[in-house]
Amino acid sequence: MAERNGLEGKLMTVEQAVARFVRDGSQIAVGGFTINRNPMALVYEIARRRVRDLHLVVHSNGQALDVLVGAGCVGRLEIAYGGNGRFAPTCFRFRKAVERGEFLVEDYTNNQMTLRFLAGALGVPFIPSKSGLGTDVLAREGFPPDVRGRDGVAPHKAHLMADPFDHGEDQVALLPALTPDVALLHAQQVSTDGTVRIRGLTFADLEQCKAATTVVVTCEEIVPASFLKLEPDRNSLPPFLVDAVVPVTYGAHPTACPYFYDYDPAHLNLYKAAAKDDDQWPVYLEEWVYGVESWDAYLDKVGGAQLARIRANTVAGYAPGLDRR
Amino acid sequence: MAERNGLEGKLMTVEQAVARFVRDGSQIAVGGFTINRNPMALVYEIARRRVRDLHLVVHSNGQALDVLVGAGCVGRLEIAYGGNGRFAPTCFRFRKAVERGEFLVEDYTNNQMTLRFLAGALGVPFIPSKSGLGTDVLAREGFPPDVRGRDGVAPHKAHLMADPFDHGEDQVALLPALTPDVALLHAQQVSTDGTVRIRGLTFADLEQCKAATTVVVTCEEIVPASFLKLEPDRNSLPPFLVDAVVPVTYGAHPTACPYFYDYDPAHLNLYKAAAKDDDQWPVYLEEWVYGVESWDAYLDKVGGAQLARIRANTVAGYAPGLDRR
Amino acid sequence: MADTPERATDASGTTDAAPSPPAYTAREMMAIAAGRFIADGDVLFAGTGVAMLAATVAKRIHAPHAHIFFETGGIGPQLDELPMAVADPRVMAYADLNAGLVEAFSYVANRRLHTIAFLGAAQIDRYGNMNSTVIGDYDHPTVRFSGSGGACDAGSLASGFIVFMQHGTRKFVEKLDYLTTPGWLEGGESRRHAGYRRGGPLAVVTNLCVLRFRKDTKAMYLAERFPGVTVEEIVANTGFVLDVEGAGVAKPPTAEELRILRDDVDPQRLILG
Amino acid sequence: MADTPERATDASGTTDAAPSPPAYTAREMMAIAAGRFIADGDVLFAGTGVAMLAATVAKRIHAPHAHIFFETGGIGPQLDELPMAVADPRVMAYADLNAGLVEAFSYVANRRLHTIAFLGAAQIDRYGNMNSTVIGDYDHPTVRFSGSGGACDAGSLASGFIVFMQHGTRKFVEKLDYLTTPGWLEGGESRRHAGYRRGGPLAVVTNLCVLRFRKDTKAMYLAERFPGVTVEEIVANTGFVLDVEGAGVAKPPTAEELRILRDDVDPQRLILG
Repeated sequence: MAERNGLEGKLMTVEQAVARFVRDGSQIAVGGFTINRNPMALVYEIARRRVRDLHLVVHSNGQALDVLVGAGCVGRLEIAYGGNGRFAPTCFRFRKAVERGEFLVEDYTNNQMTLRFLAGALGVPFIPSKSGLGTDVLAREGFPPDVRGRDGVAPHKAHLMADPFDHGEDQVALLPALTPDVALLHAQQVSTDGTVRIRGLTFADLEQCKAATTVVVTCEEIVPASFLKLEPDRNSLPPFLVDAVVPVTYGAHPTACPYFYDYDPAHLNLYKAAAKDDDQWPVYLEEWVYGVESWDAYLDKVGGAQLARIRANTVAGYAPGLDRR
Repeated sequence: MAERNGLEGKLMTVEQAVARFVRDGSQIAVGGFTINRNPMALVYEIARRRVRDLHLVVHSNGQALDVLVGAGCVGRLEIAYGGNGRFAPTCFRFRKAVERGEFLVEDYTNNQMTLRFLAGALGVPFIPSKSGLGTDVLAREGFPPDVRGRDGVAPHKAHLMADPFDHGEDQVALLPALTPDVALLHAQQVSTDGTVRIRGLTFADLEQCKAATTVVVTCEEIVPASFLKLEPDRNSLPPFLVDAVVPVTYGAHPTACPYFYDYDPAHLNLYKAAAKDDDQWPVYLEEWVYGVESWDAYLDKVGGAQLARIRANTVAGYAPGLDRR
Repeated sequence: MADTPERATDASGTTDAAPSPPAYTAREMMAIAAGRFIADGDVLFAGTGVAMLAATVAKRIHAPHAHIFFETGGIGPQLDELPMAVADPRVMAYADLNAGLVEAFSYVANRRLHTIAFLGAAQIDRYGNMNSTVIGDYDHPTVRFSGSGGACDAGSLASGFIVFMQHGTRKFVEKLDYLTTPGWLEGGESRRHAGYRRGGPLAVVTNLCVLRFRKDTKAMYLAERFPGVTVEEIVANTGFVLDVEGAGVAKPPTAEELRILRDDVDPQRLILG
Repeated sequence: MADTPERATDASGTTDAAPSPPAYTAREMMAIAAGRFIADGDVLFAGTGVAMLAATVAKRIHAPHAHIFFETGGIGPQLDELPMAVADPRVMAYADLNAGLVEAFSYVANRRLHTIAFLGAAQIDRYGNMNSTVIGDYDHPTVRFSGSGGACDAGSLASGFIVFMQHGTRKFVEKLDYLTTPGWLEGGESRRHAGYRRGGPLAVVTNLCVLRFRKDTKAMYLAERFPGVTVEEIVANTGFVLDVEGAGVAKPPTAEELRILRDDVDPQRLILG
């Protein structure tokens, strides 16, 4: 098992990855779910570069969504849920921006968004769903007609049809496939030949990466290919789907990266206080995003003791007894 | 982690499992793929019980299919591939039975059958596919009109439609979901609370089990629930999908069970010689199926030395250097 | 109301002559009342908050073979600590298996399983339809909420669902601002005609009472008020005319139910407050 | 013909003045000729048999970044030993990852990947459509084959495919008994009109020659005969009128190609015979 370096041309910094793959107007799928495995180091860099008019496609997203929205990077959003569980039943900057009409929003459900990514991954143009019949989720379009049918926006939100295999009695909604320009992912491990291993819940990350044109992965560590190849059942994505690999320790902070660290309740509460308040929000952005010189500086700001507190028990996957109030 | 015995009411013998769940006319999905992880102990018992008119739904099946066909158990078959790789480019009893018109056959492709199980697992009535447009696979129906639209047979083989999200330019085939009565599976491990762990390739086993009404699992070993719960990422099916658990060592023989044993080339060649020959076939059935008194007797017939030869290297998953000619 | 926990001052709605029942909060009563809808062997689609308490208490008391799972893919976790979100790593620890959303929703929809979901919302109407998307016009909302998440999916696909709500006229409304999660739609057979093969709301558990739905019309009615709560109070807090015919009084939590809830399930009082 | 390996008696079709080229069998020539169609970075959908030899040789010689995967879900295996079937446990050992069919076909269809499939069949027509289902009437076949397996899928979804066939008039036919795997259908633009967005046969490699398809009509033509094979022999073994205009002679295997094929890829001669 030669350790052929298959990362040649893929290994890069956060700055390089964002500069190369994320453009104004790109359609971006964001990995993770609310407070778990959000690709935050990439998100901060996107915000720092003042990328504009992103078209985000997400199921349930929390921290990544809220920072991107709050930094003014988002022009269109297809989404099922914008919240952070008990830290933010509705994401704060997301809520304000929608109420102020700052960008276009199209609502779907978690199952619908996941199936749409699955359709993209399978290479089919749509997929049927039994969710949302008779609800406003299917009846109300959030995107206006003038943006539809181009730039990666489906011409219709959904298409109702009778089941042709059931004498037309059963109703289903066809949902358009998603094929984002870029999928951003934070994973625990990438091997020296570019194989990705995600540990814990995978959410819709695999479908998103298979549906996307480009896949950018940040990871906690690079490990020998021979190590991941000993247990291929546990691996998540093959090298040929991965375009950029960026090692960033704590790259999902303040969200969790199971088996490495828990979410950071102190930071999420600090975030909450700032994001709720229009005056405090620019201060937070300056202090934690724009004004941060390097990832080392970011980790120093979080602090060694706090990183120690949130360190995951490597068997349980989270930090038992962590004060989460 | 209390080892609560969640197998109560589920743990049974092969005889009990088949008697309880497999009936004349049942629609059966068979786990594995050609020469890998076929649920052979269950197949032999189905043959011994002279179950008739089974409606088999399989993607690529080899050994299980051929024994069930050869024992006269099959009345209808939906299939993508009936072969055993280099041991049988076309399965022998399958080939003869089709040429003799002994049962009804409906041809699909591997991707189509897999997507049909996926649709059943997702709870949607059909799924789109881009495979087979303009081919006889979509144009020719194998099942006659009089069996269609009842007893778990779809009213049409497929339904062509224009993509409503693409101004009707793109064509897709809708394929009817499969929801078999029973999924038969051979897995490496089941825990004391009924969780299933499959190692190596999973084929369409997970989709088949999620789509089925009843799931019968044979396994190489029962392991403590606490063991499987230490690495839940590696587990395959939750306890609430499993109806019967039957520990049968070498339960997939002569097909492989990765990390436990390889396929048995000697038996597959012996099988080939018998299955090719109408006179020898009843002799094989009598010797290896009907006349075998117990699983112990079967393993004695295979022989200790041969079982030793095919034992898998527990890291590689197969038996390196095995004479496979 | 449950945010400023209310002590139940009178639990004598039952005629039980046993030692005087322990005091408890409305939130505790909610968790325990909802848990009583769970049957052994049910497969429970859990959210966080009170829903998780209900599921966990029920599993530890009368439904030991119930299975809890999360839409994020955490199937049958041990839940040594309460999750703060459905994506909390605590929903995966020592689980039966860890998967993703495709897998989780295939369990919600699985026709052979009796799946019960626990849901909440900003608004509910008399047919149990719910809104968790916006207040005001959808295109120009005055308040934006999180959106469906998996709520619409669970309402669409599960065998049934149970709703947790704080009782109030702005939450129990005549007309939703946006229909996120399908209940009985326009009542009667309308849910079936829309294309659903099963499911629908079974009960609404509030800080005041348990509401259910009439078999024929599918309209909401008061099934049980909690001890110490009057019918008038419930009616006054409901924004549509509520059918209260035949309403009873809920059995208060037992000492055992409370002990398990407080000591085993939420000792840090992350949700109980 | 490759079952009774034919020694190439004359490899002088090239004007290379290097030491006289080594002897080789038709099957070796097939594997190496097909391997030459593989570009570095291609993602290869492999079957067993000669196809796997072609993929493996190409990867070890001129396409080190090619990735091999199997429809069964074995992605990027090490292939220390040759598999006897696509479900052989050898297709999963020390792999990049092990998955299942849903995943494997999502790679075949993936629009960002250049996926090349290797296929075989019982019959092929002038447009590269193939039959691996029946000989005779579908409802009453005289010969039944295995069926599509993943062949129709790869023919439908991959960026392109390469066919291995033994040359003969019963295999290269005017009309297929059953169209299992779509080639260029009726030629011209018919494949695109049927709903395919990409793909189609790139080449057919036989024991005698390499055949390709005209850009406009999509009809098969003789691209290169193998050294020592005459055009007449090829025409006589083809059941339809074959376009032979401009046919060249294939470059014979190099000593290095043969060494890798024989010593590294199939030392047990499981497939080479």
